[in-house]
Amino acid sequence: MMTIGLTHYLLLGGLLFSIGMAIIIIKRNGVAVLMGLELLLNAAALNFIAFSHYTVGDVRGQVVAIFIIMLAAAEAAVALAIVLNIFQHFKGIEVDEVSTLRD
Amino acid sequence: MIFGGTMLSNGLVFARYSLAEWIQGLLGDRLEMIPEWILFPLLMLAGCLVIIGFITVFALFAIWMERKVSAHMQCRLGPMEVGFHGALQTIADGVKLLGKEDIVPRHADKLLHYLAPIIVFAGVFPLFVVVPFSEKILISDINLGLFFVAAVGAVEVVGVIMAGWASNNKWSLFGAMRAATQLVSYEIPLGLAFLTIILLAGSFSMVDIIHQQEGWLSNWFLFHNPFMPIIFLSFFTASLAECKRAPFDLPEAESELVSGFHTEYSGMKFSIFFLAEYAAMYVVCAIAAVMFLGGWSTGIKPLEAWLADSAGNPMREVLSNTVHLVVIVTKSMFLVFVQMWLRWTLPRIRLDQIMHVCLKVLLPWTMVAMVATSAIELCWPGGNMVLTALTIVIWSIPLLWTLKAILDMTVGIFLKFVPSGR
Amino acid sequence: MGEATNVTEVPLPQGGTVAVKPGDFRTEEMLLNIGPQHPSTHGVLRVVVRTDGEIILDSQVHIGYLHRCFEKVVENVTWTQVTPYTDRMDYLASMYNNLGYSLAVEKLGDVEVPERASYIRIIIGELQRIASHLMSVGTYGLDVGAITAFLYCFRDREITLRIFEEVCGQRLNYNYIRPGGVSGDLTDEMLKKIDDFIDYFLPKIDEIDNLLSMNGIFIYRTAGVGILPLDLALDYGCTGPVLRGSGLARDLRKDEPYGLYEQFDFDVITGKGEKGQLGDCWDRYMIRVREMRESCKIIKQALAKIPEGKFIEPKLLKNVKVKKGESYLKVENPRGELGYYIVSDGKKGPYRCSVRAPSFCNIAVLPEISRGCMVADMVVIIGSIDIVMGEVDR
Amino acid sequence: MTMASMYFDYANVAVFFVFAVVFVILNISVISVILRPTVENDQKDTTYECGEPSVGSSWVRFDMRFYTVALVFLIFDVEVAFLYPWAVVFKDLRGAIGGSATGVFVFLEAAIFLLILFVGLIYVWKRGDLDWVKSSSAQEVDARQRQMIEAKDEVRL
Amino acid sequence: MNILNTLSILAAAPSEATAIWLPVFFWTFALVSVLSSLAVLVVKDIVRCAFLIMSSLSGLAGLYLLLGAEFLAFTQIMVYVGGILILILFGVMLTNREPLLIKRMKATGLVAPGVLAGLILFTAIGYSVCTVDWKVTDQPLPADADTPARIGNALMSDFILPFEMASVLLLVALVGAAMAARRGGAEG
Amino acid sequence: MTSEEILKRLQDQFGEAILGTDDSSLNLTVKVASETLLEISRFCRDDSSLSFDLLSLVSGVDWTDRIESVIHLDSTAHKHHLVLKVDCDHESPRCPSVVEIWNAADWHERETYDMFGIIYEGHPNLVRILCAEDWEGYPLRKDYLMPDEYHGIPNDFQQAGKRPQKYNPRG
Repeated sequence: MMTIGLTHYLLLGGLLFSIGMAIIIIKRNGVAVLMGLELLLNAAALNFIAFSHYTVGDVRGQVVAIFIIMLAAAEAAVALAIVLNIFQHFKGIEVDEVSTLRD
Repeated sequence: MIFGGTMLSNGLVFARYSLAEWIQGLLGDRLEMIPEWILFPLLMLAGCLVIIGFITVFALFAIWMERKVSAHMQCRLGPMEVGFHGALQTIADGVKLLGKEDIVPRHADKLLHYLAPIIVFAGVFPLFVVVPFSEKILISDINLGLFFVAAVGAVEVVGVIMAGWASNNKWSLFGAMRAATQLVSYEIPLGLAFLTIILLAGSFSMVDIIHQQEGWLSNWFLFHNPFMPIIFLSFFTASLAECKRAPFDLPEAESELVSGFHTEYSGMKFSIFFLAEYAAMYVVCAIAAVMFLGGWSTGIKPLEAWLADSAGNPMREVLSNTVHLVVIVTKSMFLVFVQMWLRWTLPRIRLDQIMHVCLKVLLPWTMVAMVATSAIELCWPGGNMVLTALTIVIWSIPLLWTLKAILDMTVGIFLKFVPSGR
Repeated sequence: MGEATNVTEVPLPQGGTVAVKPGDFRTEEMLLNIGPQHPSTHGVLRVVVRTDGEIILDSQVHIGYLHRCFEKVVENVTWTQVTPYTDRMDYLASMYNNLGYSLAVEKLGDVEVPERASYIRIIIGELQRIASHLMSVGTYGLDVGAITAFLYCFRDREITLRIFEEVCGQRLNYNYIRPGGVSGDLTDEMLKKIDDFIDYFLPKIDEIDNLLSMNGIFIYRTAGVGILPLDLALDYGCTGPVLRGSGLARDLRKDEPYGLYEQFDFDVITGKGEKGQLGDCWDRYMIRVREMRESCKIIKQALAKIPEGKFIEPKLLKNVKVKKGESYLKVENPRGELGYYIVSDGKKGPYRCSVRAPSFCNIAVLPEISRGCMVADMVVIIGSIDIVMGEVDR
Repeated sequence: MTMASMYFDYANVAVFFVFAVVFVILNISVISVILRPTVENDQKDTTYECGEPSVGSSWVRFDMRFYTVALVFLIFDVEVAFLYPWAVVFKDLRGAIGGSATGVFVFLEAAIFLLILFVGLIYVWKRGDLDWVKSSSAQEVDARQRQMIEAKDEVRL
Repeated sequence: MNILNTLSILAAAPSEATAIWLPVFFWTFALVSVLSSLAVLVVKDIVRCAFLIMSSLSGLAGLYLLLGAEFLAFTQIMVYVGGILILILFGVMLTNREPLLIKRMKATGLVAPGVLAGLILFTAIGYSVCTVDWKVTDQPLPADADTPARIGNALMSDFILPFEMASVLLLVALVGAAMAARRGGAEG
Repeated sequence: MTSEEILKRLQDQFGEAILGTDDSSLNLTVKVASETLLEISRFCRDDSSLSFDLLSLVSGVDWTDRIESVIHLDSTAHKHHLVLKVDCDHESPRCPSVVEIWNAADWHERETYDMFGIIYEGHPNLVRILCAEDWEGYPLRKDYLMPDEYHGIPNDFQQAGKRPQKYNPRG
């Protein structure tokens, strides 16, 4: 056990960001890609909060994180609606197939 | 055993403190040898045990009460065999359920099927952390109390969807989808009601909210302004829906969906769902009592003042805690009773109608009432006596009407026993 | 990926494959069994519904789970031995089954029925109608989730069952009305009990109205649901409350009076679409509630003028002589027109006995009126048709 | 409220959470296992479908309306989350007595916020996305029926 | 020593208990979120993926709590677990082509590049995080920090424009998503 | 309308197609040729003086040499009753279906098919309704014998000479 500091949170955020990126690259399903995206946003929010906690001692980072969560919700709503639309048009939500079938 | 004995001997009041004393008495001087980081989780665990004991006792009592209430509403006697008026019937049923075989359908997703009851229970049980019983008898007065309830209460949906999903049964999936839409959409009126209370109290904390309502009965938030009863009704309706109680019991509508999302659950897993439902029932009613009905406040100012004046008077403190415990539990139990009453009176409504009620009735009304309340709070900080009086007058009409109906009914029952000429 | 041509074979967990073609966006049809073991199918009815989410696209009714070859069995027994078998068809209105059969045999065999027996038949028959409607109304409450109304109805039905038990020693399968009369007399004490019951029961109907019929949620659930237009009802041969719910005042007790019904004064209740549309579930339900009042009216009148006399020719209890020929006779059962088509070759028992079971005809219309409803409505519609599987399957 | 005290509160929550999980697992997998029988039966493990073998798979694609409801919920959920901080400071900002300028400003902020979202709700409402069952040709059925009854009456006369 | 006194003392000041338990909680939450998001990479059943993401985000909520952002932690649970997850599940149920319980997502041909990209990204981030000397403040948050109130004050003063814009954005999201979903439905 | 009037109306309209009446029946019973059944039925329904709008029952009677298909009709407006009978061949009974005229005939015809084996030509879905779909034989025919077993369920009663076992609840 050691004292937990800013570096821990930043590394953790970086790790989650990388995993989210990997999910986006690897997964073919549109909904799964969306999940990866949520992870990216959350990793960013974690960094904001960690920074604001350790370097400023303020709640501004938290306010930004709230906006991130709000953005994530709006993004999820719209993205899923688009995914549904894509499904309607291409009878599938595999992202690579969809990109090749653009017309 | 010792724990139980201590608890009984000291009474339910100070249960947790007496436990601490008990540990102290047991260890004496050696107490300091125990590192704090072990001692504290232990103390918290003791709180858990008290609460799980409370939940169990409450569930036993509530189920018995539900049976008796329904039975007497339906001109029956209900359970009569096991114990005094069937008081031990629930225990017998519990033992039976414990011995029931656990059947998991062949094509079910076994892992999720197993996890679902855990999530449902774990989504309800932590809510008891913020449920206050009196100044001293509460696990923890979390700074963000009401928000905590709003957030953790949302977790249960996940378990319900998981249960319906993992069963690989059409009825379960129907139930899960219904549950998801219903629980999810009724969280909005619930959240708006929370907002209004937070707005009035200026705090999330349960204890703060109760302290704001101390004094005379007119201080209760229910009577704050004519819009508050709307908020209360909206909250109560939404809490019925959140507990999946009739007339909002669509997720488990037995005449339509057989048993809804827990169709494929048997034995102990099923009883966990059941336990969680009853625990949630108490939580929402207790929170409603805190939010609108002044929590543990008796509503009589001199009595409150007398009880609060406990300086150098330990017995007064004990008395005060006991009275407050009784008051808040009575308020909550009354609301629980109303829940049961509604369940045994009203038919079930349909899915589209449930959405209609939520999105087109409750949501706009609660929104308007919330904005109005904030405007009133802006104009008359701390409330206005005229408005309070107005509220009491306006809303006592339907209340008196209900009372009259109840009186008619009860008098009617008494008349029944009067031998008639025939 | 082109148009919807690529059908893929997807392995199922239970083995085998299922052909999957990329369906359209929002419609994914699912086949769902409602019944035979379902709380709301009132027996062993099985309805296979094709749904889109919760909305029913189409449904198919499967029956036969309770088939007991009534028509075959009675070809091998004597005329009087048939009545116990009729009991078991519509087990909620056994008296009426006995009555229909007895009337048909009496008509074919030219058997005289004592006047007192006719009165007893009317009293008992109407009491049976009340019992049957109470069951229907109560279980309908159960279908929409109002359990208390169900128990209230059962509490009152219990009294009628006790009366029946006292009259003929049975609570469900009475075998009471026989060709030529009834199997036992009604004593004055029993008549008094029936009278008391009617006095007790009339206010109870208001109680049911208050608790269930006029309940906002109940109306919300049933009004405007499962609308059965009159032409459709006639086309499918629906009768009884189902047909009257669609607005046609057809009641055999008035239209083609049997027994002594022409001497009684009562109203034929029809649906008026008060709460929703004409012919919806609420109308069908309400007909039953209101008919109970009419039945009480009839019983009151019958009790007032029941004559003294014999209740059956004793020799008729053994067997009836029936000449060669055939007859068809229908009576107004609580569920609709119960018809008995009896063919005799002059021997001891029926050569052929065919039954027009009202539930059998009424339930056939279910797919028509449940289209486009939700699964929850399906339950409500089945309940509003009020079927007894013993009668549907015979 | 200090950090330590906050941790103390939430440690309680954590303990409760862990306790709940352990309690359920204990019940399902330990106590009940000791007491309950396990009788293998092939029929018993089948999925319940009213006593008939399942027709088709339980794979079902649900209606779009579920999505719309969840959508409305999510948006309003976020909105409520945004308003919690506002609600808690409202009392402090509105000024001690009467409506101060800041108070009116804060009130209007939230009111506008709510109003904008209310517009969204009304939009979805008016478009009929919140309606579950589109009312079919119910009027038509009614008209047809009344016609039939009138025709009947004529025959009877 | 009276145990009740300890209780109040401990509740008031950072102590040995917090010092010992904090890292435990940190590592637990970190493990939960990292492991479940790693599992999302491996698991093929999309519904399980959704539940895993949920657990990952709940772990993050725990981390927010440890950072003193209690309000944010609950917002996270409320919006993500109670909202976005449900939306995602509905999305899954509306777009599946195969029986869901045997649904196996096919991976793209990009497994190796994906993993590689993730690793490289993490190395880069890790390197930069570890090399920079972050100026850590001595006073993280004032002792009487009432975060929700502070957030409220911030929203009502500095962030007033974003606050209002948020409602507009949510409105646009609601209308847009409803429209997109509706159009898909209508054409189906 | 009385029975005579109905009969007269039908005979006026169809003449030879009305094969006769069945006097042993207490209801007006008209025998018709199977070819003209549909035409007569439609007339019965549509003619305003007859207006048989309610089909009560479709049934069958096995007279060992022939099988009769019997249709009972009701008029809700005029409150009169009519029975139409069609004689069918005993070996391969066939009869036109009246489903297109009265939908009510659907289930009744299926049941009669199930019990007597009368093939109703033109019926949209002529499958067994009460018996299992793989049931053999037509139970209500006079020459029908119960099968000895069905899917492994033995038929105890027909084991020759054996009295039915006394019921013993304890096995």
